Amino acid sequence: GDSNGGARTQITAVGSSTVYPFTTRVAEAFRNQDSNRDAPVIESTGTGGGMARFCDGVGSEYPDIVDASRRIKKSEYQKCEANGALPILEIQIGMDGVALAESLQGPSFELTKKDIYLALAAHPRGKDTNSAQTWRDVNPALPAIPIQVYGPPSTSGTRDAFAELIMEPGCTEAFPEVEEKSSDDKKMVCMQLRSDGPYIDAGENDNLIVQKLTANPNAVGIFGYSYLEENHDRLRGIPIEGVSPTYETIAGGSYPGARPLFIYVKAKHLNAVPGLKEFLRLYSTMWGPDGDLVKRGLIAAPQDVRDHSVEIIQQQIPLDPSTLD
Amino acid sequence: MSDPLMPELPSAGGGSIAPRQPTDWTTDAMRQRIRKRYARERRFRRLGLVAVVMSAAFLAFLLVTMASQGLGGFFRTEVALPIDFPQTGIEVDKASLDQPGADLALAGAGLENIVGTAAIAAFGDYGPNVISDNAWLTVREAIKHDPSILDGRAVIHVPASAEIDRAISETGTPEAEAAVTTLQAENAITEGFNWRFLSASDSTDPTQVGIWGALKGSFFTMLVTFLIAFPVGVLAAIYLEEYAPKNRWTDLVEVSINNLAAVPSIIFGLLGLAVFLGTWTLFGHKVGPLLPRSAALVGGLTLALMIMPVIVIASRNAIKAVPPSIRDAALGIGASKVQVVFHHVLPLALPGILTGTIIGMARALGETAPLLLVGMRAFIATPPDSLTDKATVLPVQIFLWSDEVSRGFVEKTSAAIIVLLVFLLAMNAIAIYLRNKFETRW
Amino acid sequence: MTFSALIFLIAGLGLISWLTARARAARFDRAGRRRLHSLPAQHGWYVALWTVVPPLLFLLCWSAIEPGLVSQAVMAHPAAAQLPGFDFERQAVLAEARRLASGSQIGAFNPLAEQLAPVMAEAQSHYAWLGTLVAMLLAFAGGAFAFTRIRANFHARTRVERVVMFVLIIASLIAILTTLGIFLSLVRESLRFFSMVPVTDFLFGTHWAPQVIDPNDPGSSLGAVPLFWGTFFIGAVIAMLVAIPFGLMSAIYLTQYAAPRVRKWMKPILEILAGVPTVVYGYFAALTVAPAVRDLAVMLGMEFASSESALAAGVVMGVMIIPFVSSMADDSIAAVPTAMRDGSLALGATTSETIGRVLVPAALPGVVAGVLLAVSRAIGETMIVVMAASGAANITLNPFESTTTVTKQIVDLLTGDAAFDSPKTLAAFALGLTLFLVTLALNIIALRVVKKYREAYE
Amino acid sequence: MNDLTDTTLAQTAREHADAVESAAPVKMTARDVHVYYGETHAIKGVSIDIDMDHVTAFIGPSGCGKSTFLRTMNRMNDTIAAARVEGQITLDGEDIYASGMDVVQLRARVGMVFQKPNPFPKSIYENVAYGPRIHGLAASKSDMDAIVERSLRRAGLWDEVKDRLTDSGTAMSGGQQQRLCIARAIAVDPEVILMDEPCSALDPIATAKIEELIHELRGNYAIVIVTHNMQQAARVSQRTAFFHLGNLVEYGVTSDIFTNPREDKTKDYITGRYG
Amino acid sequence: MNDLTDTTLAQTAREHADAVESAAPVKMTARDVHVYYGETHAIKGVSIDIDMDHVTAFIGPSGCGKSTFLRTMNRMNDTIAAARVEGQITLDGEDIYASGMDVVQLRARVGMVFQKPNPFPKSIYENVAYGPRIHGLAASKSDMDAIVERSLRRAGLWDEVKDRLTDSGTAMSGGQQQRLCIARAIAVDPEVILMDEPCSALDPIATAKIEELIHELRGNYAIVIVTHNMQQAARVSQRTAFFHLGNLVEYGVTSDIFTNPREDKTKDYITGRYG
Ligand SMILES: Nc1ncnc2c1ncn2[C@@H]1O[C@H](COP(=O)(O)OP(=O)(O)OP(=O)(O)O)[C@@H](O)[C@H]1O
Ligand SMILES: Nc1ncnc2c1ncn2[C@@H]1O[C@H](COP(=O)(O)OP(=O)(O)OP(=O)(O)O)[C@@H](O)[C@H]1O
Ligand SMILES: [Mg+2]
Ligand SMILES: [Mg+2]
Repeated sequence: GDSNGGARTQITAVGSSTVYPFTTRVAEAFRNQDSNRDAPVIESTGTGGGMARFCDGVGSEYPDIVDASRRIKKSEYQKCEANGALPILEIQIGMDGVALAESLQGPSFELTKKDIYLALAAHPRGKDTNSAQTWRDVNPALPAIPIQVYGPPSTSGTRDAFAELIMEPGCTEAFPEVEEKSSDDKKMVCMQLRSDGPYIDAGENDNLIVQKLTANPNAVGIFGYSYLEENHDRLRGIPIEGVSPTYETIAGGSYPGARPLFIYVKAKHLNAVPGLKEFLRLYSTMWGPDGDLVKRGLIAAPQDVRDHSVEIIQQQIPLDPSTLD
Repeated sequence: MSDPLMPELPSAGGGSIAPRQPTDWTTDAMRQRIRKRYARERRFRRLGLVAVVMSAAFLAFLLVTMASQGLGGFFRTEVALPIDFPQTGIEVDKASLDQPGADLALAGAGLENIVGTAAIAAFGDYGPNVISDNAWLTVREAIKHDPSILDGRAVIHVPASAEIDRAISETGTPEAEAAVTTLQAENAITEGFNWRFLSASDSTDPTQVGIWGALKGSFFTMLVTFLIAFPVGVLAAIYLEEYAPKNRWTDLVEVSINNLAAVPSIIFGLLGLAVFLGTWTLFGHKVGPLLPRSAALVGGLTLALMIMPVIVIASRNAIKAVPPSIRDAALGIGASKVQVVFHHVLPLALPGILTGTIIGMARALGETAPLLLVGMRAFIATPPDSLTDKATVLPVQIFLWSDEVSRGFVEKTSAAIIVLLVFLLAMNAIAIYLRNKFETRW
Repeated sequence: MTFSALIFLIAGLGLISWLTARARAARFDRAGRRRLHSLPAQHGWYVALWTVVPPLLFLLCWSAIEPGLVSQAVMAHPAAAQLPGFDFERQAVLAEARRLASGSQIGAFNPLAEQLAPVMAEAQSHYAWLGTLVAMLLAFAGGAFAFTRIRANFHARTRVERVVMFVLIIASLIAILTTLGIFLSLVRESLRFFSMVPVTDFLFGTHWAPQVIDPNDPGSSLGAVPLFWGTFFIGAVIAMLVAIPFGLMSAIYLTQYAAPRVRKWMKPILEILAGVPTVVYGYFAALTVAPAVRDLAVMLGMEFASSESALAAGVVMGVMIIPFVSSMADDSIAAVPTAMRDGSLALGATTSETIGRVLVPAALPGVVAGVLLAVSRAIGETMIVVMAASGAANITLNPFESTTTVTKQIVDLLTGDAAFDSPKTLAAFALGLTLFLVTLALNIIALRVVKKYREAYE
Repeated sequence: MNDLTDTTLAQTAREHADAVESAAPVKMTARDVHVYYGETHAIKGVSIDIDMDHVTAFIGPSGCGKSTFLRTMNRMNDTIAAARVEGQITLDGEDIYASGMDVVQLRARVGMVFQKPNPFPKSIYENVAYGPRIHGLAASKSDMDAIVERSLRRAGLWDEVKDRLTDSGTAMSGGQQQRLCIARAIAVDPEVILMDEPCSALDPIATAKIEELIHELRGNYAIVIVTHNMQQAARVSQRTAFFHLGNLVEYGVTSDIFTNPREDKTKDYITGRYG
Repeated sequence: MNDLTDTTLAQTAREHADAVESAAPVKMTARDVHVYYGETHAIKGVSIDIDMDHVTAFIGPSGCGKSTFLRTMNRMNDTIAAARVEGQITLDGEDIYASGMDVVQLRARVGMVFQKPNPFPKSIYENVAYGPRIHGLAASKSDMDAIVERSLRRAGLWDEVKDRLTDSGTAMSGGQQQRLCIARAIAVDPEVILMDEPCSALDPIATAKIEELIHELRGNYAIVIVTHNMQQAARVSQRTAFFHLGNLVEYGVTSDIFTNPREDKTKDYITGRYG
């Protein structure tokens, strides 16, 4: 019945909601260039769900691109392999800043990774429970305000990034003995966030966190940097070890929360889907520091990374599985 | 011949029954009791009124909030942008502008930069922030519409940026406020109804977004949902109430239908994914996917499965409430079972069936979770033209916009909610009309 | 001939056969005995069904195999040898050729496609004619067969009604199939989950914290009890404490006290509540109700009250499902014969007594069904809890504390960034399956209870 | 044969007439009552006095407004949206359509048995106990049992149902349902009892029992009975009202009406010549 | 006095007896029919022949199973879930409980008027036209109008409703509803007509009309009528069956039954001594 019988004319992408705004922006530009092109279809499914679909196979019913807020996992790569979806191109499109922020009416926090670790860990320094209720319990220099931190849910890549970039260093600082533990134990001690109230899992919707912060000046929020930038008239970034989250500090690496963002593309689809190559080329023209994506909150990757990505696109260099974990 | 028709009354049949005086309603105890009953009656009635009023007040509050936030979304600001084309050095072959490649040609000629430069020329360094990022598209359309403007200086009304929009409707950044003041002084700014909002599709730029694509998607999806869920639900209800023998098997069907109503909607998404979009191997052949992903057809089918239990349950109750004497009457003059059902039971049960349909369809219209899994939570920039085209729906659009970084989306989100509610009302109006028409009391 | 034209043609044939068969049966009617077994129109339907159904069934199969046949014909063409070997690319070229052939695309992206387009067009029209021919033959054969069977004492009605009955059974089977489908689509992944996590840990564990899973003892942080408690507490307790009184009282007020015009307007207005998108409720719950609830809690002396309370989510959810209770109760109360009401009023009962003792009991099946539907909806609701309840998995009776629900966790797990084969994500399927089984059990109990208290009038 | 009937009726009426007390107190009055169902003018200016301690029979052809008028007497017409009442009806001198009227008490005092039996879909016991319960007439369970038993006995149903009091009131034969409704109405001991064809579905024996009940109740109550059975009217009533096309054509002492009707219409009707 | 009653009834019966033909063909037969409602044994082994061209009256005290037996005769019992039928009933020699039986056609041939009037909530016209429509008895609109008018006339309702044929069938008086149901049943011209107390809510004139109708129909139909009115049974029927507690106590020619009942129970019942 379907007149397209087994082929499709538009590009399809699935995956992370963090990368979604950037890919959609490129998709829009792609179509603005020529309105006769079929508009790409970009789904926001989360990286995990996206990877699962992406690696289901090759062909018109499977997406060409997956947006990822983390690298592909080895198990996912193996699934791709099993389903004949290899080779795939791994393209880093830039970085996402994980920022801590408070309301402009807030108490003007200045925190360290250690403070954050001690306030939010489920097992601070290996203890069974975290008894800290106010920031002062953590660090006498901080105000006696109840700890209330809005952050992403346990399955979110932003949360993993937060745990890895801020909690873990804070953990080793506060509790050096942890290095002697097994890696699993270390994870439990360093990365597990408390679930007894002070850390509030606020879902995937970052705008909601922004609004909750405005309504509740004593609270702290953890979310993507772009939301902080868009709402700088209401929110203030919280400096960590004296460094405030700004585009420059995150791009330069002095602010601790930055993680790479990727797209993965099936090489086999490059010839079968009209415009896919142009799409990638367009992507590469938009991710520079003065590109359009940065206006939307992307943190541009360093020059060498961008060059490497362009090379991957041009020469269709497949991902090397040995670099995965 | 005293009593030809009836026998004499049996003289002493129930004589054993003690006579009783009529109840004395004037005793204090009785009066008090009646007062209490009346008080209870009044309280009960007031409670009912309170329930209705509070529910309605809650709704009114929601609606007023939405309306106050969303009305701005229906208006847009335009800025008169003067562009001196010859000076920009744009080079395009005017003859090719009615060819299919015109878009690409103009984009390739650097129109975007030209417009940016023109904005700086007209409004100073803040200029590019005054006009929408996609203002150049408007300019492109203008050129395509009338290539002769390339020969000289033209003033083109382009959409203002979201910042300017906000500075006008509420309070924006100081720079934007300043820009608005100067623009207003120059009479370069106009406000008007945002037709684009009703005619365009999704975009990443709040000044360019429109609801038409999602509206059409919702329409197609609801159409499929209704065409599947309503007949199947009603027919299933008829079978279960009127035909099925009352035994374990019907109990099983009943329980499983009731249970389906409690299944989280996202799980229906999993089902839709597996059944309509999955691939199976049958006798060594790969079969599927049956239907294209992200299409209104799949979304509609998935939602139909989701709301079918609601319709079945409501319909069964409505059918059950039709008095048996009506069935007897029709059967008694030789109507067949099918005739009894379709001539009498169904019309009488229709109000209740429609109630189930209304709340079921309302639920389907507002649902997002299952559509995520069948690919409708997506950025789709062109409105669908058929049931199998890639499409998204209003609530998904609302959900996606509510998560957008740009603040300009806030009022668009509310405006989209208003559109959704209007759609809901329009959809229900027919059903409600029919329901009022068919309601009989006996 | 296009597909839709063919459908129209068949429908036309159906109409013609309906008319002729009816006319023929009507002649029997005049000539023959006092009464036909079946109405002329029923004979009409019989013949029309025979005319329409076989070709439609054929077309259904045909549309599935026709593209394959066309492709095969195209592949036989010498130019097809140049087609790329990779299946997807080959299909892309063929699809383009198809679009070129049908005229929906003009310039070709791939030169090979242009070459194949005429071949494609020819093959398509060839098979289209073949399909049309067979369909027509079937229509005529079916119609003729049925037509010859019409006679005065032919039981056309019985046969047509058997078809109706068949359709009815199919319709009710869909519910069963859906149930089965859901069960099956959950069970495979759930089994994978349970191969990693012991069932008992999952079902009876009281600690839910899926962020970091200890690979040695994955069950220790995947105990589902708090989620089920939260679901029950928010959906079946708090939401119902709002929805049942408001819904039932609204229904009663509107059917028994309000002027008919008020009812006519208010009922649909309340129904809007069920259609407001849940995202909107989510925002409302998170930003308006939740802070108010927190302030209340602080006033009550809970210093560290969370702003993500079970109460906020539950109350808003309760409001959303008011129409489920009110509309269904309204309909069933209105359907109780007025004679019942009159009987009670004539004994000197007040309206409220009549409602409480006669009308509501008589309407009980409908009321209970509405309530069950509302509970079901509350249990299955996602967005409100996603936005207004936190992810903190607590077992608490305090409505001011935060709890989480099964549905919120399922959504988080399925839309998150974690890999889909980790116990973290698979837990979503296990949660879904368990919820499914739990509600099934509850429904079985509910069915028993309702059966026991049902009052049938007349 | 008509003459025969005539004479017989008159005779029956006269035989029972000795029971009529001359000056019975008036219990209810109607003055110039009109009832409309939307456009239909169903009752056209009826004025009537219902006496205490008497049985009043309403007779008249089908559709003449007997049931309608009966319903206006305890304001059951309020429940029909289209119905509208004009004029004045009093109970013990009080206007029952006055705004201050306590409708609940009114209906408790003026009981009603409907033309179509309408038992509640509850058990037989609960059907009868319903009225006493809402009015608090029974102090205890045994009290209630006694009331239920007495009411069912009086309605001549006790023997048939005493072993199945918990069965549903709807799973009974037509006549049983009708008697159940009578039992239900008398269980609250109203002062006035309005009965709309209480014996229409009853066999002669059950009819006799109901008539006996009416006879027995008459001492303390005002009773109005609609009947199509002239014999029954003649037997049980002391006053008869003849309705025709919404008008009260004639009203008077039963023996007079049956012996010596003033109006030709009345005479035609009771002798069966009408129509 | 009882003897007198007896005599009168017997006389009436005898007066009408001359109409009885001696050897009428048998239309329906019942052989050892038992009906159960769950536990209740409502009909206990009834065997009876219903003759063509005759009117058969079922009499018996309330609750004895008359309606139940009537319902088994056109399988209306099928609609009561709890009801179970044993034994054999034939129509024109065909077993109506045979598996191949077309119940719909059966019910079209064996029409029924129910004890409680149950008009459809449709217009009066539609109520009557419904049957002819589903059986295709009217070729045209004017045909249908004629059928409706004739049926309503025969049921004695035409004059009352001819101006309001579009009004709802439920907004009528009790007696009007009953006649409407009769009109509806005869509109489809069944071969057997089962009437469950068709005159219970009717005034004497309307009753006379229905009796006249029955008389008129008798020539071509088999008619069964349930009645509590002995006079009516004596007047209209040629056969009488007396039911008691689910048993068919006696069945025979009406004049015989009323003159000379074989069973004491019958005698007691018709003379009013029973109970
Ligand atoms: N639906 C039912 N369920 C259970 N029992 C029933 C049902 N209908 C009738 N019965 C019982 O069956 C018996 C016979 O009832 P039936 O209606 O046949 O009596 P009947 O002779 O028509 O009486 P009446 O003259 O009062 O109408 C009665 O005892 C009655 O209570
Ligand atoms: N609910 C109603 N709506 C409209 N008209 C009605 C309604 N009920 C009765 N009528 C009409 O009002 C008139 C009087 O009806 P009513 O029921 O009082 O008659 P009745 O004297 O009781 O007759 P019957 O002896 O047949 O019961 C009739 O013409 C009837 O059609
Ligand atoms: Mg009446
Ligand atoms: Mg009966």
